[in-house]
Amino acid sequence: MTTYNPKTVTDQSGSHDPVKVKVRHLTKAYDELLVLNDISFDIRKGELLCIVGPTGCGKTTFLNCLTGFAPLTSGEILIDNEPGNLFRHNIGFVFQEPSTIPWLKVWDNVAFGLKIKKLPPPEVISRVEKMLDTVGLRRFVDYYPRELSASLEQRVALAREFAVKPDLLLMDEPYGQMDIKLRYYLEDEVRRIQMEEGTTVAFVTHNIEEAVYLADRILVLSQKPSTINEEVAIDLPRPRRFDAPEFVAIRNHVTEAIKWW
Amino acid sequence: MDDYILSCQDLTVSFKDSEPPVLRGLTLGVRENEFLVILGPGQCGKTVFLNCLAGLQLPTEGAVYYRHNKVVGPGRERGVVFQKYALFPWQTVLGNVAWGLKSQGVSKEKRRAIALKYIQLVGLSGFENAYPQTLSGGMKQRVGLARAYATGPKVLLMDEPFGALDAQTRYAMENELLILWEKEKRTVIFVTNNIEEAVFLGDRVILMSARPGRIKIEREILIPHPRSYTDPTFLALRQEISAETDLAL
Amino acid sequence: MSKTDPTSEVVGPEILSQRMGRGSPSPSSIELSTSAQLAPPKDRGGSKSGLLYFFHQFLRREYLSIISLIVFLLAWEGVCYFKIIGPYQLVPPTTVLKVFILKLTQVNPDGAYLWAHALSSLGLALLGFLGAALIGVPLGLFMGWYTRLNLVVRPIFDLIRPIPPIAWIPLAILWLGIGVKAKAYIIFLASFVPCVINSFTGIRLTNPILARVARVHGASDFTVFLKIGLPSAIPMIFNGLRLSLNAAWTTLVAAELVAASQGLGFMIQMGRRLARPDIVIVGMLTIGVLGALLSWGLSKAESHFVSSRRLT
Amino acid sequence: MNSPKSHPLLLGALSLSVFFMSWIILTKAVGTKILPDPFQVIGEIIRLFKTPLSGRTLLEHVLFSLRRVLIAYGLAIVSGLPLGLMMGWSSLCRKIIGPIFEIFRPIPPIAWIPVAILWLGVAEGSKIYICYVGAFIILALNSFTGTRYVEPILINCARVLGANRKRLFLGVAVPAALPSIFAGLQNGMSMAWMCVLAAELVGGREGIGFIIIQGMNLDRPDMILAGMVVIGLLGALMAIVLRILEKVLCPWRRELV
Repeated sequence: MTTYNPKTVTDQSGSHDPVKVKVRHLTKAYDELLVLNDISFDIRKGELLCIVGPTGCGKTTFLNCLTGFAPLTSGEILIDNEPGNLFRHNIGFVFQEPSTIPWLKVWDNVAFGLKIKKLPPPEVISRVEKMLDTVGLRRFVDYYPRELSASLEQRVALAREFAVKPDLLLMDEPYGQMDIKLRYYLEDEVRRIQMEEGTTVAFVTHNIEEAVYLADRILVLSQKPSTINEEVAIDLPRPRRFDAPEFVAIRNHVTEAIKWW
Repeated sequence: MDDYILSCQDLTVSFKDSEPPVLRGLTLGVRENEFLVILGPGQCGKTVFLNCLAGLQLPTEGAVYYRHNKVVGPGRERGVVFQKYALFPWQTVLGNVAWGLKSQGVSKEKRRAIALKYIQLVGLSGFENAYPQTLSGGMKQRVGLARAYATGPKVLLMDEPFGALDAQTRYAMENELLILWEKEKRTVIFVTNNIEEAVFLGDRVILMSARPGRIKIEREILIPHPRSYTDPTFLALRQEISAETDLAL
Repeated sequence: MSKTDPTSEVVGPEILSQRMGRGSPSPSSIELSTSAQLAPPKDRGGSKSGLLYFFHQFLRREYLSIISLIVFLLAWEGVCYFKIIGPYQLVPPTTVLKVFILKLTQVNPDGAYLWAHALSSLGLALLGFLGAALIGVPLGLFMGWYTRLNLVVRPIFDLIRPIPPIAWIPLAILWLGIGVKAKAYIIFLASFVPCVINSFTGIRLTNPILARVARVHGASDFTVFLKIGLPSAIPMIFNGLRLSLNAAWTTLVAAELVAASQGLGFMIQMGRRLARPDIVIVGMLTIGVLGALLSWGLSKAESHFVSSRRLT
Repeated sequence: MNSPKSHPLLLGALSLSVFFMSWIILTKAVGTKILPDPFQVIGEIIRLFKTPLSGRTLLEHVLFSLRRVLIAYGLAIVSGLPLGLMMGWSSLCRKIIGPIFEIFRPIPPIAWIPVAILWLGVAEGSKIYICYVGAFIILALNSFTGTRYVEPILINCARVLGANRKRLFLGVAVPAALPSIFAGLQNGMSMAWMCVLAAELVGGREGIGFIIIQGMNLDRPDMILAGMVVIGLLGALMAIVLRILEKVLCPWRRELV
């Protein structure tokens, strides 16, 4: 088996890639509990960054800080070199929990973000229709989310976030409830949308195989209070094969880096 | 069907006459101390099948046999671990684990001793007097395992026990389940929709198809324990089974 | 073994049937679980003797309810017929029916037709109820959404809440006389409290994730309130309205008992004074039926508003 | 909802003082004959404590009302809870008792007052009966829904663990229904409390309801308000007692909010 020698990532400033998100000395504590401890890193424009770490290490907290749902204790997060502002930045967020809106049918759920952004109706219709085909929800437009299975429901949430064509897409364990085959398909789909639209993606996951398959770079967080254990740049060619020795080597390496049991 | 501990013959279940049956003509035997995994997409009738084996659901046609006896209801020789934990919220961990023993008329001290033994075995010592809703998902399912083990069943039926846990907790629980199983050998029938989990755990994997539910393929898994998720044989087998599933799971 | 799979097969028939829905358990599924052992499957004739089986089937039949009702009415009739309870205390159902029909066209002994009493009561109850709903629901919603408002209004609200609305009757009569105003005021008070509390709880139960879904796309706080908070609260709002309507109806009867010159409460009070149990019972049953009709109407309105398929 | 923490206690105190201030100002505007100010109300409560009204002090009136409520409540618990549990558990009971129950359910308990007086006279009997009807219906209904809608998976689980039908009922259905039963106990208590008031308003020579109706007859709003304040305090007190009782009897719900 090939052993993997991690390259040290020194390129903090991002000399040629403009930076989308700049995180500096981010610290977040809930009362006495320190969750994130002085974290600094960049997310480059058009990059797909996976964030992995042990259970309860504050991955979700990080995303919540990024959107401003949770106020920072100290440090700063800049999006496009200014403090994050949900009214100005076009952000998409796929939540881990079921996040479809129970009183709207599938079609209206997918259109929800577009309508909030007050896009012209013809544009809303065309984008929703396109998204429905992309995630394979065409047959279910007239269903309410609670009539669907968990994995279908999550696809509705995905479609809703993809539809707004965000510059910054945050995904919190989006495929946790799905099985391999569907996950493969949706992983490829995220990748495709990211390439087409030049979206910057921050992808939080527990699944290391998924992280290695998707990421341009993996950020490994440590146990609470979290710091960055390691940054792993992945330059395997695509489409990646999960049984290729290099792939398996990186996967094992990241698993070791998390070392949580 | 002689050497099978639990078997079913032409099992068919339909709820409404107008719809195709949920299960059609399932015939299957489980050997003693075997770890059998039943793999299938959502809504393929796995849970209904497990309920039939448990005796909670009576088949429309066909029958389930424990050794040579027809199953007509739940029985002490078959324990169940439920997907949604199904712990009694008004009982402590100890009370939950000892619950089934009380029905068997075991004396109070003995109940306590047995329950404590299994609580310790699943690594929950110190939480005996906690109420379930204060525990995390993984811990709840440990209680579920201990409770099923405590009544001393010969066959353990597990209905997607780790389905609601996150990936890392699931890996840990899978490992612990195998350790427990090595220590206290039982026949296990484990239902899941996760291919990786199926290949990791099972001696034999049965893939079901949906509507009507029936057996699609069957694979013996001969990789020795402890298995590695990244072993090439493991990945190949996973891919092979994945290729057989035609639906989004 | 590349992971790029064809997409044609991806969509599966994965709709959950109602039976396995993730909402609250439907009654039928419980029936299945609590008495599944008793419900024999189609081909299990051999395991239970035929007679037992039929006896069981007989017991499961719905007509049991009808038999039970008939027995109840017969017993009532019998108790009166054999004078176990005297005619000045209880009249048999047949008499109740007779008096009911008579009262539709006759003003004696209490001075108005039955339907006039009913209309006057209904009008008053609805007036107070609608007033309470129009003010109470928005107040509850805003209190739930804007924490500051809650902090200000809550103490006053909690101060007044433990006083049963009926206790206001004397004060209201003293202030506003025995006319419509006093009663409308009391009914308003009675139905106001459940409206506020339920709307408040309803909007507090808004799933924070859904609020975030809207906020992440740049929705203002008020937009989130309108698009997420309000729809989330609707089931609870209707719950509150149902309780309000009940309270309005109960309080109205109480107010009419204490002081009134018309209305169903007045009618049964007159019946009592004149020692006419027939009038009292007809009045009571009318009150019951109208109350049930009102809640039924509200449920209809609710199902018009909230799709039953929505679940939660 | 993430607004910076403004001092909740301060705001509450502020709003309460504004409330009492406006009450006093209102009194100044309309005169004490119509709306007495808070001090007068307190004074009236003290006066009623010392000076008997129709032969009884305030405390005795309170005890009268309390006695009626507690007797009726006790009877309702003894009869309503078992009935509800039986209806929830056995479909046979449900089918036989259900329809009769449905006839009486929509009739507000207060509408029973005239009939109760016809049957049992204006004395204690009729008042206790009315409170009983009010509490009974709520208790029966809540214990019914509690047992009827037990999560099926818990029942299945208990069956797998070898529970017989008796243990299914006592060991699963009843504890699972306890939260609902406690909600019923709370609502039933406030209903009984309201009913005793109504009964005392309509007829009677003792009890708190009598005090406030007497206040109306004597044109003494301060007396009415004094009665209302006492009623409010008692109602709140009983709710607290029940809540403590629930915490003691359902320890597993303590950790919940």
